[in-house]
Order: sequence, then structure tokens, then C-alpha cells
Amino acid sequence: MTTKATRLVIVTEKILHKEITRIIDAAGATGYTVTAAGGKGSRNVRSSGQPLVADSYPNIKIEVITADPAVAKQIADDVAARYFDNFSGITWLDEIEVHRLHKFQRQG
Amino acid sequence: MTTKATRLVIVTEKILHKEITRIIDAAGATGYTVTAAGGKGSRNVRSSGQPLVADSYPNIKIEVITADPAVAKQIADDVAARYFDNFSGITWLDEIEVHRLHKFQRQG
Amino acid sequence: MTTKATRLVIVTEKILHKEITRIIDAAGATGYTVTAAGGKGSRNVRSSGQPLVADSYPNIKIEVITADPAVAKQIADDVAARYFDNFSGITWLDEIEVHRLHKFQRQG
Amino acid sequence: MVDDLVTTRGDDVEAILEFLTRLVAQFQSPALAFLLGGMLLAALGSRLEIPDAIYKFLVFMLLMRIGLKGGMQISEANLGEMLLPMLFAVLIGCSIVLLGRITLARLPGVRGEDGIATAGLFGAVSGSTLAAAMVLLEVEGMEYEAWAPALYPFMDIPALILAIVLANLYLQRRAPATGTRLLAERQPVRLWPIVKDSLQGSALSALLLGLALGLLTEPASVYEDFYDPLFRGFLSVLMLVMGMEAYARLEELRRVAHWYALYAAVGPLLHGLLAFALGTIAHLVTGFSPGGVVLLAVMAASSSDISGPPTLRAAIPTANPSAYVGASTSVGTPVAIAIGIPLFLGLAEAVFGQF
Amino acid sequence: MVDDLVTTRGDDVEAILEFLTRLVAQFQSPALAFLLGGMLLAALGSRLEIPDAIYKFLVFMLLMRIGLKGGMQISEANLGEMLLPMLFAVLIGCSIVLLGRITLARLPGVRGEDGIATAGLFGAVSGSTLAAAMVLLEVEGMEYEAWAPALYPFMDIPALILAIVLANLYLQRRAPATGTRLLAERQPVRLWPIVKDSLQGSALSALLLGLALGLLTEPASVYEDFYDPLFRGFLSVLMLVMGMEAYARLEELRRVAHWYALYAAVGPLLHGLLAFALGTIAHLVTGFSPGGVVLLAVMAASSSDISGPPTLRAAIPTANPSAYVGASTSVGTPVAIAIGIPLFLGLAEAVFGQF
Amino acid sequence: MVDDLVTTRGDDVEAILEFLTRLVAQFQSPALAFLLGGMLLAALGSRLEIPDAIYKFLVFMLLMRIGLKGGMQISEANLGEMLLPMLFAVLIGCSIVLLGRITLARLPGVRGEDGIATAGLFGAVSGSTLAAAMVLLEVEGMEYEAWAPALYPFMDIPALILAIVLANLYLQRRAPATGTRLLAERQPVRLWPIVKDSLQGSALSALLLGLALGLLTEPASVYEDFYDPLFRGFLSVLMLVMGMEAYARLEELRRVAHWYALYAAVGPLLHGLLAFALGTIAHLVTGFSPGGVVLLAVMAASSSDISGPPTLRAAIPTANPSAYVGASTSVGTPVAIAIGIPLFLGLAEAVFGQF
Ligand SMILES: Nc1ncnc2c1ncn2[C@@H]1O[C@H](COP(=O)(O)O)[C@@H](O)[C@H]1O
Ligand SMILES: Nc1ncnc2c1ncn2[C@@H]1O[C@H](COP(=O)(O)O)[C@@H](O)[C@H]1O
Ligand SMILES: Nc1ncnc2c1ncn2[C@@H]1O[C@H](COP(=O)(O)O)[C@@H](O)[C@H]1O
Ligand code: NA
Ligand code: NA
Ligand code: NA
Repeated sequence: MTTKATRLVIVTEKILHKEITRIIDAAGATGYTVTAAGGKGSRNVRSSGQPLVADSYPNIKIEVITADPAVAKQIADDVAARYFDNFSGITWLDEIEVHRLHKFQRQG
Repeated sequence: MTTKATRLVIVTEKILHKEITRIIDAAGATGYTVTAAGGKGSRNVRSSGQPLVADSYPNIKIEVITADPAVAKQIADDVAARYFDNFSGITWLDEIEVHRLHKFQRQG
Repeated sequence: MTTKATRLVIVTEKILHKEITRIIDAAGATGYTVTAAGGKGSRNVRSSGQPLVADSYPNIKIEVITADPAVAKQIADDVAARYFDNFSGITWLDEIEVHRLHKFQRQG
Repeated sequence: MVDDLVTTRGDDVEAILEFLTRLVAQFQSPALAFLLGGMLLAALGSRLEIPDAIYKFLVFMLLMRIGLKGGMQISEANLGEMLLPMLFAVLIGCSIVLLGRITLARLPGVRGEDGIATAGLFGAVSGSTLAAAMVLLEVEGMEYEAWAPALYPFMDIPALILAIVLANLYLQRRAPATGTRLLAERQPVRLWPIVKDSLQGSALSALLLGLALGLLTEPASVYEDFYDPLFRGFLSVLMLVMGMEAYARLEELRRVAHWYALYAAVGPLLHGLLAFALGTIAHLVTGFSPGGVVLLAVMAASSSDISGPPTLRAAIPTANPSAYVGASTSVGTPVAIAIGIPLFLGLAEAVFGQF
Repeated sequence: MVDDLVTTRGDDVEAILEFLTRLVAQFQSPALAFLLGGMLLAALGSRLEIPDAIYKFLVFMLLMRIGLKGGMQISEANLGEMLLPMLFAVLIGCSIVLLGRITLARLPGVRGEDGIATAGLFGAVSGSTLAAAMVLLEVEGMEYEAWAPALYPFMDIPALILAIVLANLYLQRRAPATGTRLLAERQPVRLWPIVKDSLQGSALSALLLGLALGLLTEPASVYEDFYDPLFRGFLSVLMLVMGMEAYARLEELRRVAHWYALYAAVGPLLHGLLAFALGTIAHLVTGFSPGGVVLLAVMAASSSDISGPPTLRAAIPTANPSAYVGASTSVGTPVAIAIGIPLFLGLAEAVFGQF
Repeated sequence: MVDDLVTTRGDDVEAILEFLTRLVAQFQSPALAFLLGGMLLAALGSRLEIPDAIYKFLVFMLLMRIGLKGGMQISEANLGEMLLPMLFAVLIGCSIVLLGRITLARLPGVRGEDGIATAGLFGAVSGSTLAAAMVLLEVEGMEYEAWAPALYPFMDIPALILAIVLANLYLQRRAPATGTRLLAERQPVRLWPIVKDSLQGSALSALLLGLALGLLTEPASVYEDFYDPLFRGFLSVLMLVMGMEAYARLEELRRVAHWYALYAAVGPLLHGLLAFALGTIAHLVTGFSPGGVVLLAVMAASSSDISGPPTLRAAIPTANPSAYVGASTSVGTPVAIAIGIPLFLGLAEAVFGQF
């Protein structure tokens, strides 16, 4: 049995790892998954300042699954407001079906 | 031309790599894609036992695309029944559109 | 506020990294995200020629988000026509909701 | 008589003083210094990172070096001498697990399988702790048989197997009540898969390959130019990682019963002393060297950090890794290195005199 | 008189010739050769890759080696001697930033915060450039106090802090107009988080841990067998990476005002000369060694490549990293290594004579 | 007469015995021992892992070392001597490919482009196999010109180019029938992109950079302290990886025609003997050293493992990599190292006497 849930994806600079996961926790999400990513976007005008040569994955891709779409929305808004003027990054939403819904619901 | 298909995603501990891909093969899926992942979930109560300091990606994210939703369902059920009492992990489904459908259909 | 957009995913051999990103740029997409991936598919009949032992992630997974579905379609067609006779690879589409639509629209 | 006693007491005091001096000196030895340095860095929130690829390579280098050296020195003549220490190694590994089974695993607040898994980890052996002891013995000029470190798997594998068997027996007995389906199903515990899994792990693979290459081929040149000179350096980096890891795990340990901390603090020393006693018997019977006795004690005192955890995790899935890994990494290993090694070394000097 | 002048001129010519000879020789030194090699490879489109894990480990090894050596040699006796150079290091770091603030940051086409961030990066120190100078001094047989490289953080941290403070002041003054919400909010710049963040970074962590271990423990064996012998080799690989990086950043530099290129070309030499002057004072007052003076000058001339950029990125988020990283990596570092080091070395020979 | 024949026969027997002794000894040499060890580990299902980052760095170190040494020793005086061996290297590389074109590629069950690609890989050169031979020559005390290993690209690049050209000609001729659109389109094969791509690959980049640095700068210190001493050790680890790889590829080889296995087993020896013959001519004409002749033979016998496969994959996309990589990695390389190297060494002793 599956239930509809929201998957928020954030692709941004590695340097923001800690800050963004803090926002995610604060918003009440039950978890997140991080993968190393590289890429290209509009930021070609500004560098991330991290070594280009040695590290082919200077970005991170963070996925947050939440039973409550409002949580996803809040995270996306917070992250964009706080960082996307000065750091590169994009966010998108996807509707998915989760198994074991309780894993994505805030307890209490 | 594209066709609807099901994408099953499993995020779990690296140690289960071999076991889970065995389940996927057994269920008759035509393939899978694995990426290294880190993350946080409800398992904060139990450690994976893998080095924390050196390895920032102790999880794997496995994606399986199948033309037949029943295959995805079976894999998700099998994996959860066999491992998710004792190992951390989540699964979700996504409806996607594939090109070249035959690549995701069991032959014979 | 979010807007519908198309997410194209390509999983293929690492060796094609440069060629495929060139196709993506040429098609007018505004960016892409790359992650290292491993996996199994129908190509079991042919090897990628890359070291098996040392590199557990011989594939790449490329995600391209575009406001215009036609761009995604063109990239998928181009890549398949040019490479998928001789290289392993799959592509799929997903409908998502993006924030800040302008980031995924071709300027000018 | 009285005079005699006084002398003895004087000797005791001297011995204790010497042990304390050695303890302080040991805290300045590179191995322990880097271990503590790692803990400190982690405690201060440093973002220093030794990448996973480097860590894996360091472990490979270390165990390959131990194996090569052992293999190069084992000859047929040695096999006779090795027999008794080998037997003792097996005995010690199993005794530690049994001891844990009837103490830790029965304490209130300790789940049976968690206690047994912890005992298994402490019965098994840490290659890095062993390496640290080897370096110190060389510095002190205390000789040991080059094959002594090769006793490693003879203590390590039986301990892990026994723990897994005991855990399964334990769970089976409880099974009807709690319904731990999975483990209950596969009733007879098959041993070979566990042994095979152990041997195929990266740590034992490297050690055994080194042994085989040392025994059958002529790796002396590459050993002397590469594996040996880099040994101490790589060990220092590994100790740094272990220190950071120890601190990072403290949090986990705090979440389980306090008994684990006690067991992890006292166990290594008791286990080491037991091994020291058996090693001394081997010394008397077959002339096992004092340095060899110390290494046997250190193996007993050490708890597996690389190969043990994944093996246990796969074979006793219901056991909580926070308990056994936390106990071993956060407390067991630091105690074994910081107190165990100088203690056994001092004891060897006291017992075997000038060697 | 005339004769005298002629002699002087002859001397001048000789000195210049010697500097040029040294410059050519320096281009053949491994450090610079690998740096240029890396640029060449990148320019030719080579797919050669030094993996990230290796790069991180090399940086660790380098700074640990510098720290260990420094720590091992600092004793209480030295603390007195160290005081003046330490003070000067702080002074130099801050002066460079202030100088950049009133020159580069005020030039047309240069955004205030970008200019200040660039000045901060040039005030901070590059461990690899420093290491390259150390190797060259050893080759030339010019002695320096083993603690001299440990002046690093005393120049590095104040420069970064001052730049961050100045940038915040600048932005606050502009804030009402442009509405840079975020920075305006947290009005008083808190210093401790910046210092802490600097110290927790991987570069300074490794350096300081090395210092502590060298000071408090006995790492001589592992230093001599491992960290020191591998030092030059690892430096050569690091220089290769830096060369590739320098070329890769040129594109970014081209996109910002040309003033950055000019600043990055001239700044290192001016900063180095300023430090050389202060170092010479320390030489006269407390006997600071000529080699130490050269190292101080090189630190001043160098610009931070590892720890500086992320610190600035986090603390002055509105500053454009293409400007400051591009200027530092693509022009500043090559100039400091290729021209700065031989210049200061030649100067030391001219000023301090046969040392 | 009869007496003479008997002596000769006696000599023959002796020579064969000596070859066999050498063969057994070679099996104990670190290079081969680690190669076999790797195969064994893979066969036993070991989970030992040498991370990708380490593998890439080892390859870099190895080829940089070969390049540096070559570059340091090449002087203008040598360029004359080098000419003939260079010419022969090109000739050998091309001959091997042509030979494969008219044998393997025409066999039943072998697709033309697969056969040609395989021949190209066997015509190209393996840096690790070459390195193994260099170490063995040094152990045996057989001298060779330091520039001899720098013949590598002169055999490697022409072989790859010729194979790509031949494959394109072959496919074009077949094109109308089978409609291999893509390749048919770009009718004239442009050579420069292939050469450029080869030179930009990580292996040749490192080798050539080393050569340039050795030739133009003064890297002796870093060569002697770092690249050279670590050479054998890193080679041993690389051999281990190659052994694991060889076993892992066997499965793929099994899926293609058996002719590949035969070609891969016999080819290296034939190619090596051909090169040995040409090398001997160079010995007679310009005094090319016996050690140089052996290295030339080993280059011919070796098949490319690092840079060849991706080059061929990109340039002959329709060729099946399971065929060419399987043949080369699983059979060709082990044969070249295990039989080829001792064979050519024995031959050199027989032919050139006490050197
Ligand atoms: N159209 C896109 N599709 C997929 N990923 C993108 C796209 N645009 C940007 N990204 C990713 O988001 C990162 C930051 O984008 P930007 O802020 O545009 O520089 C890039 O480095 C990419 O990894
Ligand atoms: N809400 C979530 N969103 C995204 N990933 C999650 C979420 N919860 C858990 N995960 C991932 O799944 C792994 C296992 O989760 P758990 O079983 O809850 O410990 C975590 O380490 C995360 O990588
Ligand atoms: N059914 C599938 N589900 C997910 N990933 C797949 C699937 N089939 C293939 N892949 C991925 O695509 C790559 C190439 O597939 P193929 O061309 O079938 O060899 C594989 O290595 C996998 O990473
Ligand atoms: Na133990
Ligand atoms: Na500076
Ligand atoms: Na060849």
C-alpha cells in the first residue's frame, strides 16, 4: 500500500550542506538524502571558489520526502530566500508514492 | 514516443547492496542504477556500524525502472520484509515516461 | 509558486560525459546535473572497457530540467540516435514542479 | 623475612612507578598521540577529513605489511613452535566471547544479542591496534617472532563465529515469543558461510594475501622499500582517523546502557591479562618470545574495528550496532592502546626480566 | 667617487644578473616546474586527473609536516624570540588587507565587497607556497628557525577576520540603499565564529594538530620516516594541481575587471617586500634568521588557496568568488612562486650577505 | 662435428633449463606475484578494494617516474642513438596491428572491427607491464638506456591510429550493406584528433609531462626522494589491481569467440620476438643495449590497459569492448608478464652473453 507524498529536490553548492540540512530539520522533515553532484547552470558568471580540477562533484543534491507538502514548500522558500541570491542552486518538487508513510510523518 | 513506467527508489545501507540487487534480479527487473548517498532518517537510534568519519556516503540509492508496476511492488515488499526491521531504509515509487520501452520489459 | 516542467534523466557510460553535455547545451537547455552511478542493464553482453575493479561507479546519471518539453525530447532523441546503438544507456522523463521558472527558460 | 618483604614492596613500588612512566611515555608515542589528536580534533569540531579512499588504502597497506612480514619469516621449522600459540589464540578468542556471554549479555538493560555481538567484537582483533603494539615493541627493542602477528586470524575468526552461533541460539530460544522470523527460519547456523565471509573481507584478505606472498614468493625488495618504511607513517594517519571515529561514536554509546561503557573499559585489560597468562605458558613450554606474549595480549585486548562490524551486522541483524560499535570504537580501542599496550609491556619486563 | 659609483653600478648589474640567474634556476626547481607543467597540461586539454581524495590527503600531509616540525622545535627558549615576528605577522596580514581596501576596492568597476574579499585572500597565507619556499631554502642551504613556518596562522587569521569585518562595515553603510537584507540584519560582526571557523578548517586544523603533537609528544620517528621524506614529492603533485587550477580559473578572471589581474600581479611582490622590511627589523632586533625573513616575505606574498576561499564565501556571501579566487589562483600564486620566492631569496643574499 | 652438435644440444638444454628456472623465479618476483595474487583474490570472491582514486594516482606516479627518468637522461648526444629504436618502435606497433588485421580479424566468428580493435590494443603499450620489466632488469643488473622506456609513445600511438584507420576503412567498405550510418558519414578519417586524444589521455599526459620536466628542469631531488623509491611499491599495488581485473574480465572473454583467447595467448610472445629481432639489429647497428632490446620486446608483447581502451571505444564505437578488453586484460597481460618478460630476458642472456 502506498500513499502520495512530496519529494523536494535541492541542487546547490557543497558549502551549504550544513546550513541547508539545518533548515530541513527545523522545518520538521523526518530525513533527507544527499548525493554528490556536478553540473552546470546559470552561475557560469560566478565561481563556487572550490577546487575545479580535483573535485568533479562540487555540488550536492538533497532530496527530502515529506508527507506534508507545506513542509516541502517551507524548506524550498527558506533555502531560496536565504541563499539563492548569492549561491547557485535550484529546487523542484515531484509527487511520489511512498511505502510505510509513517517514516515521513512528523511524530508527536 | 514514450510510455508510462514505474520507477522504484530504495535508499538504504551500503551493506545491503548485494542482497538487494539479488532481489531485484529475482523479481525480473531488467536493470537498476546505483548511486552513493548519505543522509539522515529515523535510524538515528541505531548506527550502521560503518566508519562515520572517512565515509560521507554510507548509503546507496537504488533506482529500478519497470514496465510492469507489479515487479516494482514485489521488490519493495520483499526488501521491506527482509531488511527494514533491522536496517535503515526507505522506498518510494514515481510514475515516469520511458523511451525505448523494450529496455524495461522482461524478455521471453 | 511552482510551475510544471520536464525532467529528463539519462543514465549512460561515463565516457560519453562530454559528448552528451554538448548535445544538452546545443539543444538550448539552461543547465544539467551529473551524478556518478553504477548499475546493471541489458548491456551485460558488452563491457564498457573501463576498469571494473577499481571503479564502482562507471556510469553517469545526467538530469536536465527544461520548461519546454520539446527541448527534453530533442535531447533524448539525439542522444539515443547518436550513441545507444553502441553504448549502453537509458533515458526517461518525469513531470515535476519547479520553483523560479526563469532558471529553466532559455533567455532571449 | 621482614627485610625480604620490604624489598618486595620496594620492587612493587618501583614496578608501579615504571609502569606509570611508561604510561606517560606511551601517551607521547606517535600511535597514541595521533589517536588522542583525532579525538581532540573531533571534539573541537574540526572539518579535517581523511577521505574514504585513503582510509581504505591505509588499511590495505598496514595489513599487507603485517602479512608479508609474517609470511616471509614462517618456515617449516616454525610451524612446530606456532602450534601452541595458535591453539591459545583460538582459545582466547572463544573465551572472551563466552565470558561476555555470561556477564555483559546477562546484565539488566542489555539485550541478549547486543551483548553477544559486543563480546564477539571484543574477542576479534584490531589490525591497527596490533600494528601500534608492533611499532612500540620495535622501539623498545623487545623482539618477537615475525609470525606472531599472523596469529591474528586464529583469534579473530573463531571469536566472530562463536558470537554468531551463540546469538542464533539465543534468538532461537526466544523466537516463539518474539517472532524474529528471519533468524528463526534458518535454524542450523551454517559455519562455512561465516568463515568464508570473514576471510573474504578486505582486512583478512589483505593479511592472508600478504602471508601467502611472503611465504611463497620473494617480496623482500618491495617489502623493504615500500611496505615497511611507510608502515609507521600510515599507522599514524590511521590512528588519527580512529581517534576522530572514537569521538564521533561517543554519542551513540551514550544512548545504550552504561554497562557497555564499563565492559569496554575493563574488558580489554582482563582479556589481555588472560592472554598474557596463556602466552607465558607458551613461553615456558615452547619458548614463545616475551614480545610474542605481549602481542598475544594486545590482540586479546583489542576489538575489531574494520572487519568485525560488517560481519556481525550481516550475521546478527537484530543486534544494535550502536551498542557494539560504540563500545568498541569509543572506549575499547582507546583503552587497549593507551593502557593495555604499556601495561602488557611493563608486565613483560617485570615477568621476563631483561629480554 | 666616480670609481665608487662605477663599482656600485657594477655590483648592481651583478646583483641583477644573479637575480635573473636565480629566476631561471627557480623555473627549473621542481615546485615551479610542476606548477608550470600543470598549467601547460590544462592549456593543452589533458585529461590527467589528480583525484580529490588524493588532493585532500596531500594537503593534510603537507601541513601536518610543517606543523610537526615547528612544534618539535619550539621550546620555551624560543617563545621570546618568536614574539616580534609573530607581532609582525599579524601586522603584515592586516596591512595587506587595509592596503587592498584603500586601493583595489576603490577602483572603478570593482565592487567594494569583491575588492575587500580579494584583499583578504591576499593577506591570508598559502600553505603550499610556503612549503615550496621551505624546500628551496633547504636546497640553498639558507637556515631558518623551525618555528618560522608556524607564523602562518598569525598572518592568516587576522587578515581574513579584518577583511570580513571591513566587508560588513562596507555593506552596512550601503545597506539602506541596496537592501542587502541578510548582512544588514546581523549588525555587530561577531569575531569568534570567524576565528573558530578558520581554525576548524582542514588546513589550519592539520597545521595546529601537527604543532601540538610536535610540541607535546615525541613524533620524531614518524616525522623522519614518513612526513619529512614524502614532503617534497607530495608538494610536487600539489603544485601540479595548482597549475591546472590556475589555468582553469583564467577564464573566470577574464570576466571580471582587469584591475584584479593588475592587483594580483603586483600585490604579491609589494606585500612580500613590506614583510621583508619588517622581517629585517626583526633580524636586527632579535636576530630573526635571514631564512625566516624570506619565509615571512613569502607568506605575505602568497594568497590563501585552501582555507581562505570557503571562509570568505561563507562570511561575505555577496562577494563574487570569480573575482577573488580567480585573481589569487590564476595570477597571484604563480607570481608569488615564480617571481616572489627567487626575488626574496636574492634580496636576502644581497642584504644579509653570506649567511 | 658430432661433438659440436652435442655441445650445442647440451647448451640448448642448459638454456631451456635456465629459462625454466627464470620462469619459476619470475613467478616469485613481486610484480608477477601480486598479479597472480590479485587473480586469486578475485577468484576467491574477496571484497578487497583498491579505490579508484588510489588506482588513478598509482598510474600517475608510475608514468611520471618513467617520464622523469627518461627526460633526465636524454641529452642531445642521445638523440642520434634514439633514432633507429624510435623508428623500429613505430614499425613494430604498426606491424602488430597489420598482422592482427590479416589473421585475427579474418577468422570465422570474429567481427572485423572487433578483430582490428584487438590488434590495435595489442600493438599499443602497457605502462605497468613496461614498469614491471624495468624493475626486473634492475634486479638482474641488466643495464638499459634511460631513454628506452620513452620509446613507449612511438609504438603506442601509431598502433592505435593505424587500428582506427583500418577499422574505418573496413566499416566503410561494409557500410552500404549494413548501414552503419555514423561511421560512414565522416568518410575521411582525420588523424590529428586521434593523436591529440591519445596524447591528452591521462597515461600519455603523465608520461610526456614527466619527459618534459626531466628534460627541461632539474627534478633530480624529487625524483630520487619520491618518484623512484615509491616506484616498486606502487607497481606492486597496481599489479594487484590488474590481477583482480584480469579475473573479473574472464567472464566477458568467455562470451566472445575462442580465437581471441588464442590470439591473446600467442600474440604477445610473437610480437615480443619480432621486436627482439629488430632490437637486435639496432644493437648491432647503433649499439642499442641488451636491456633496451628486452624493453622493446616487452613493449611489443604488452597490450594497453589504461589509455588504449577508452581511445578505441570512442573511435571505433561499433567494436565490442568485451572482445578487445577481455582478450588483453585477462590473457594478454598475464602472458606478457609471466612468460614474455622472463623469455626475453633469457633470450637476451643467451644472445648477448654476459652483459
Ligand atoms: N536546467 C537544469 N537542469 C538540471 N540541473 C540544473 C539546471 N540548472 C541548474 N542545475 C543544477 O543546479 C546547479 C546550480 O544552478 P545555477 O544556480 O543555475 O548555477 C547547477 O550547477 C546544476 O547542477
Ligand atoms: N524523509 C526523508 N527524505 C529523504 N530521504 C530520507 C528520508 N528519511 C530517510 N531518508 C533516507 O533513508 C535513509 C534511511 O532512513 P531511516 O531508515 O529512516 O534511517 C536515510 O539515511 C536517508 O538517506
Ligand atoms: N531497468 C532499469 N532500471 C534502472 N536503471 C537501469 C535499468 N536498465 C538499465 N539501467 C541503467 O542504465 C545503464 C545502461 O543500461 P543498458 O543500456 O541496458 O546496459 C545500466 O548500467 C543501469 O545503470
Ligand atoms: Na580481542
Ligand atoms: Na599573504
Ligand atoms: Na604492444
